[in-house]
Amino acid sequence: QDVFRVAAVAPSATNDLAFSQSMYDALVAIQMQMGEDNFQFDFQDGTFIVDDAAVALREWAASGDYDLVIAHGSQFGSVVEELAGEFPEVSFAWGTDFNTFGMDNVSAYNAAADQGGFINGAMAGMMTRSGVIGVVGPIEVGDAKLYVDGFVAGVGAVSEATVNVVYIQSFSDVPLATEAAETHIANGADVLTGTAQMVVGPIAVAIENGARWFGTQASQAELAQGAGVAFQIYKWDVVLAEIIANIQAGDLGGQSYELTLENGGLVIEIAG
Amino acid sequence: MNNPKTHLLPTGHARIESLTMSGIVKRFPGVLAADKIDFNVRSGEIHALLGENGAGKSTLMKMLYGLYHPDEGEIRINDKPATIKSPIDAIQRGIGMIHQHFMLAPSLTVAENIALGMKSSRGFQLDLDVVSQRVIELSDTYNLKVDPRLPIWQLAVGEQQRVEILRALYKGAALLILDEPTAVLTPQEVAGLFRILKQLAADGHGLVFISHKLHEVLEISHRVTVLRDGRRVDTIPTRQATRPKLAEMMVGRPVLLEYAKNPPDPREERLTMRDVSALSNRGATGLDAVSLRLRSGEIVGIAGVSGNGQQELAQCITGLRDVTAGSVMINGRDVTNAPPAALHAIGLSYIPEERMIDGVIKEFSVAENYVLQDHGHPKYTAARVFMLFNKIREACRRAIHLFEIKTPSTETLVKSLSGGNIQKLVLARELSRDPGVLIAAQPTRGVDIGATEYIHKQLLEERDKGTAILLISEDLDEIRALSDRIAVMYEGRIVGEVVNENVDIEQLGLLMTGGE
Amino acid sequence: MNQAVGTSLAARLNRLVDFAPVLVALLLALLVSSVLLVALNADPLAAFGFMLEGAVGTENATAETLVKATPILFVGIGITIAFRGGMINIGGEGQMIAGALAGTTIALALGDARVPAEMAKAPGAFDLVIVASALGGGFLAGALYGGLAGFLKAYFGVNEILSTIMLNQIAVQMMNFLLNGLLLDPAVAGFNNIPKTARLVTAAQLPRLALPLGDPWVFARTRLHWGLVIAIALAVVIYIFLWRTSLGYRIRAVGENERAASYAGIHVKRQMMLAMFLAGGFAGLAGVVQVLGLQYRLQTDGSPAGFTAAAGFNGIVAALFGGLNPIGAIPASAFFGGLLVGAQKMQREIGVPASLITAVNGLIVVFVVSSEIFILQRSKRRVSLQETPLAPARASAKRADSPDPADEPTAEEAG
Amino acid sequence: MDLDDIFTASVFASAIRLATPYIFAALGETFAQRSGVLNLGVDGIMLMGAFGGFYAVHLAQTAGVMAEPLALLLGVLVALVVGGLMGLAMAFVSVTLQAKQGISGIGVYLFGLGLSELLFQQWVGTPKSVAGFPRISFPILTDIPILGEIFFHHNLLVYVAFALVPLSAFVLNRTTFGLMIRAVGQNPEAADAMGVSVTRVRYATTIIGGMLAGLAGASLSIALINLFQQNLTAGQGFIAVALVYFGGWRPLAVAAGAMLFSFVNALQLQIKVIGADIPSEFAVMAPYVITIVALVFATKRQEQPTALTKPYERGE
Ligand SMILES: Nc1ncnc2c1ncn2[C@@H]1O[C@H](COP(=O)(O)OP(=O)(O)OP(=O)(O)O)[C@@H](O)[C@H]1O
Ligand SMILES: Nc1ncnc2c1ncn2[C@@H]1O[C@H](COP(=O)(O)OP(=O)(O)OP(=O)(O)O)[C@@H](O)[C@H]1O
Ligand SMILES: [Mg+2]
Ligand SMILES: [Mg+2]
Repeated sequence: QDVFRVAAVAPSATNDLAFSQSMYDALVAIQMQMGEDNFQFDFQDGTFIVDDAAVALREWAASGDYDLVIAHGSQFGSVVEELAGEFPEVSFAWGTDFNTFGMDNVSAYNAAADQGGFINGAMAGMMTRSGVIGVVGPIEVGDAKLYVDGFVAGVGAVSEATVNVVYIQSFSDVPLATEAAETHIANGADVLTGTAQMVVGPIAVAIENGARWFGTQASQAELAQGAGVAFQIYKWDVVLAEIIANIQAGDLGGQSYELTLENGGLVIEIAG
Repeated sequence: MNNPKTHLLPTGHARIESLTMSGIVKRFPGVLAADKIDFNVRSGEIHALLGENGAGKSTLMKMLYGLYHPDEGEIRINDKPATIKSPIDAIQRGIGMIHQHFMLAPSLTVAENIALGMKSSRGFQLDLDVVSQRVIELSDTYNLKVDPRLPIWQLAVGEQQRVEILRALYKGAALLILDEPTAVLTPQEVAGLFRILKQLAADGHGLVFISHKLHEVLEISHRVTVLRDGRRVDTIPTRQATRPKLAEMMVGRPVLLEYAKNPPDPREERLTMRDVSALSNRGATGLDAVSLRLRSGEIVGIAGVSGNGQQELAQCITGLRDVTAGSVMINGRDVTNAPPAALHAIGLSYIPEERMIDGVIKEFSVAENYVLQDHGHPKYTAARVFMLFNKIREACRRAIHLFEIKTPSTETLVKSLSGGNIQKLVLARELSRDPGVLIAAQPTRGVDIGATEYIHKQLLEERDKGTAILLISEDLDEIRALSDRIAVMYEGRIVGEVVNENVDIEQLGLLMTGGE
Repeated sequence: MNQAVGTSLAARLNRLVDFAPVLVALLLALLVSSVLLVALNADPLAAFGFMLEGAVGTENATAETLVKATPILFVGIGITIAFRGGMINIGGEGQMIAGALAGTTIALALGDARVPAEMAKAPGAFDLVIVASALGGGFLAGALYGGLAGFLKAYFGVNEILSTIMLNQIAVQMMNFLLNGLLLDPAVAGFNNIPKTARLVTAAQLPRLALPLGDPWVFARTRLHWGLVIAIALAVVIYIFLWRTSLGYRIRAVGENERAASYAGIHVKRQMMLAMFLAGGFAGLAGVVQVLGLQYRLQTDGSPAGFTAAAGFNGIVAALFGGLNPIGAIPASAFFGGLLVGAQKMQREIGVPASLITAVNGLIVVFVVSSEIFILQRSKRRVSLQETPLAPARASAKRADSPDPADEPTAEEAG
Repeated sequence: MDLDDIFTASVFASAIRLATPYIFAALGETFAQRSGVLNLGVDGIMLMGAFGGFYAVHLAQTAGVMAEPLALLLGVLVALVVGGLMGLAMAFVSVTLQAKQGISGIGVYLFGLGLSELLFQQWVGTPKSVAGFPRISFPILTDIPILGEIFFHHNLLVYVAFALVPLSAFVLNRTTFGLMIRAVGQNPEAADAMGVSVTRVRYATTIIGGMLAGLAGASLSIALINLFQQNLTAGQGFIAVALVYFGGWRPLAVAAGAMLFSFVNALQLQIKVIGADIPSEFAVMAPYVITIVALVFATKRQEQPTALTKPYERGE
């Protein structure tokens, strides 16, 4: 009976090389650590529709089968707030956010994406020859904005290079992201970075034009062969381990957690 | 086959010595359109097919052309059983058809419509210049004038009919079916067409000729088959036929073929047009400074070849086309460019020429169409909002009885009525609105003699009640039978006006074709 | 008469059989989907069992199906009006967003104005003024947004398919802009949160819906809300509007035949705009009801579907499935809602990727819509066998010498 | 900010690239719609074509069994075949089974969206790039200042797309097949009565539409972006449908619409890159707004296929 059971929703696919994959990888990592006999998880991906996620979360919460229900995506906050009130005996975790709504059964988690962003930015600033760096972002919120802001600060700390930032207002529009990257290149950029699952396009552009690429959220080293320099990787397993330990100790939540370079939740992977 | 050459017609088609339909049955939802019909046509023969609206003439012929398939019965060509699955089969067997409801694509040009489905002399590439050239030759030969470069939507109905005929002639056929080809032609054009048909018959073609005009049938055909309510009444040689006899066979009772007309008693002026001009669909001058007066209790006939501004005239009066200069007055009020609704309100009724497009909504029921203008009228609505369908149906049912409209019910969709019955419905609706002024455009086009008689009587009655009626028609017989005064239109102008009593047909014909 | 009973029963059975093609189509779609499932090492039977269970298997499942169906129904009603008026409205998504933006703004503003702070979270503090104003505002905003497409079509000839597709994108960007600025929840401003408004006070929320059919009441512990009732009631209203009022008549007339409508004195442009106005209004209602009844705040992930759950598109499917009849749209949206919710359950239970679900849904839509022809053919055949031919009017017409009715062919003879 | 910084040669080049998939897909849709079939499933077909093309190239290149150009040709073929098959399915459903086109198209879209992603996940896994169609350098031409960058430094599929524009116009307006298409879309009864098989013509155009949509997808996955990801097209198929209306069903005008839309898009990216201080939301909105506004002021010559979305059945 001592199996720890987790259920999680995430907005995009488990292999998006970005946000959803980072959580999926973390759960797999925890399972490796704890063993399949002690840890099992259900994962519903592609729930970019908040109401679909709400149905799943409610069902899991109501079933009483799960020790922890994770809503991976800051759009799920309202749903978590409501369910946590309705099912006080179930433990919830959600992010990226700090808000636990003052409830004892909610954990919130966040990533200090600006930290890795700063480091990436500093490397980029030192690396650029043309003195122009391009950033392709989704919408100007959340860890995307944190990362970009950190990145810009990092560049500024080491160089006079210009950083051009474009938010394309979408997490998933690959063609537009691609063309945004092309536009950066046409305007002289020789280093690119970006965040969200549409960065696969900009990565391809970097490869094709011999530019360097900095990534975040998950490792894109394989895709960015040759162009990739460094990737900030989210290790949600660091905070998950903590949350799980607390739950096993009888503490259902009430805290917020943050991935940082310091606690090992953020890792900079340097491409080989 | 002994000598195939003797079987070839001048057009290159193999002769159809005989075509026989036997025991043909065709059902439509709620209608038995063909009930064990036997019919045959031979090479060299013009076989007329007569019957009231909805008798099943078009249906029978569409089965020959592969558009419909008989539920029962057999078709034999040259004594061999033939199944005709589609028009492609029909065309390959040398059967051609001029369709009652034109089979033309509006945005395509005349030449394109004619070239459609034919092999091009340039392979996959169109040879429209070649087609156009040939069309011009044909139209000169047969005196059927059309401009091959114009798109169909810019043509008047009469011109479209010419295109249909030209196309059939262009393609040629061993057996040619003509479904009401003369409904919108001028007398001159009819005469021209008849010359062609006689020539075709003499050459060994077989022809089926459908018309509601008995004198045409008597003039051109060799045999006549009369249908009534989906059954064949009889087939007789034309020389044994007379107009009253045919009429009686069709309708099942004697029909009045001449009307007694009361002397005119015109009263106050109801419609006044002063120098009205308007553009045509083509953007050219459609109406050119037309002036016209119409008084209560009289019928003024507008004669003219289709496409000379009649349609524009009607539309300018009824608010459906912008008047660019001049004024229109109804009952002394200036209604130039007034919206149709305002015109309805002061007692204008309109029987439009293109009834299937303008006059009815095919997907609506008979009852719904009956209140097309009056659907918001207090007598049919509660608080002007909720339509009282019981009242509407009741009124509609009365009209159906009064006007002898053939329809299974008030709820039947208008699209499944025959053309003549749709026209009766439009007439019933327009007259029910008790109009002070009635514009009747081609009110009996394509309508059978029984219904024509009925419509004519209604129009005369309406006139005697004091309605001012403007009758626009290309049928000179109709104009002559009903009008008190006749105005002739040519190229957007009224080129002459005569009082009906002392009219000279020759002179009218001359005016219509622009001669002085 | 005994026989009459027999025939009516037969007729009824016959009509039931009409739906057989739909079932066959469903089965075929599931069969094809099974191939995909088997390829993914999943047990198709179990999978579809879960699908059914997820749609209607439990009280909560049924409630979720209805919750899902609610915005689809609202949009579907609107699409029905638009289609009947001859307008193809692909703009449900954008109109939903417009409605939600306006409705949420009103609900928030009135919530602040009318509800004292200490009462804001009190349960049962339903305030009709707030809710009605928010719904009205949502309707109006959606209507104006839809009406814009109608206006562009009527007066500038801009095709409505083009304009509505474009307006969808514009609405999303508008939403992103407003939610990240003017409407941003003050409590999270500066925290880089997902763009969202503050949460509605309880008084501004649509109450949950439960049926007094047991203890506890049925649906008491589900997310079902009064939006469903409003939608169904409005479906009936719009049915009456379209087929029983003169205004509805005018809209339909323009939709079927513009030329005949203008001949009849109907102001064609005005009806076009009205049809789009109403269509947009209903989509707007769908949007605001999602906020007031379900999400209690408006938020965006940058894409339209994140908020609308694609109800703006699914409403088109529901409207067409419903035979462009608002009443028909009710079961159609329930079916579609069940399909979407059930598919999610299937994904959860057997752990197949979400993409499979999307593909299966597509298959079901295609198969079911393809089955209609078989229904149509059956009903045609029935009509041609049952009805008596030719006009009754003829026999009773006042012509003295009309043919003997017995002369007319009858169905018996014919068949 | 200087206008020279905004209207750079690269913006024009960028617009041409962006327009490429729209042109393919919208031309295909123009054929289908001209014959009376509204295919709302374009986006799904694009995705299937994108995946099919990508996967073929990916396999060929990882196995290394083929010369580079052959592998790319194979990718194009696969995209055409996959798109054609999806078009065939759409034709069967909407022509033979007479299903309502609005719904069946959405069904086809969902199917393509789901299946392309599913196959990608099962067969490929995470995004991988392929060596796609390279940019062509023409002797002399490419080196012409400005013009060279705008027109003579694109990959092959870009040129194919633009070449298809006049070709499509020619087929529609100057060939017997085109005449049949136009007639069938306007008045299927008439076409039928003239011995033109409405069914065959509609099948042909819907399949052509599918093939071009497949190619549109491939132009993304093996020429412009060179990888595949779930929902790669991000709704471009729907915009393509809208562009058909923009162009009033005339290939040249449809392509002009695609260019306008893409140009504004390229422009907004450039303006953001060089740091203009307008909210991103409004920048991203601009192409949509301007497309509508352009249509308001454009003179509209339309070739509306009146039988669009109406299944044809003889009036029996
Ligand atoms: N394809 C997608 N569709 C819908 N929502 C998405 C998609 N990708 C990411 N999101 C969600 O959008 C939200 C944006 O919020 P935010 O940027 O604060 O956090 P995030 O999720 O970490 O963002 P990111 O996806 O850039 O990492 C996220 O919660 C994320 O779940
Ligand atoms: N496609 C159809 N569907 C249903 N009913 C039809 C169809 N075509 C014809 N009918 C019906 O069959 C009957 C015969 O119609 P048909 O068109 O053959 O008459 P017609 O003799 O040509 O009349 P008209 O002189 O008006 O042209 C009519 O009652 C008509 O309503
Ligand atoms: Mg007829
Ligand atoms: Mg007739």
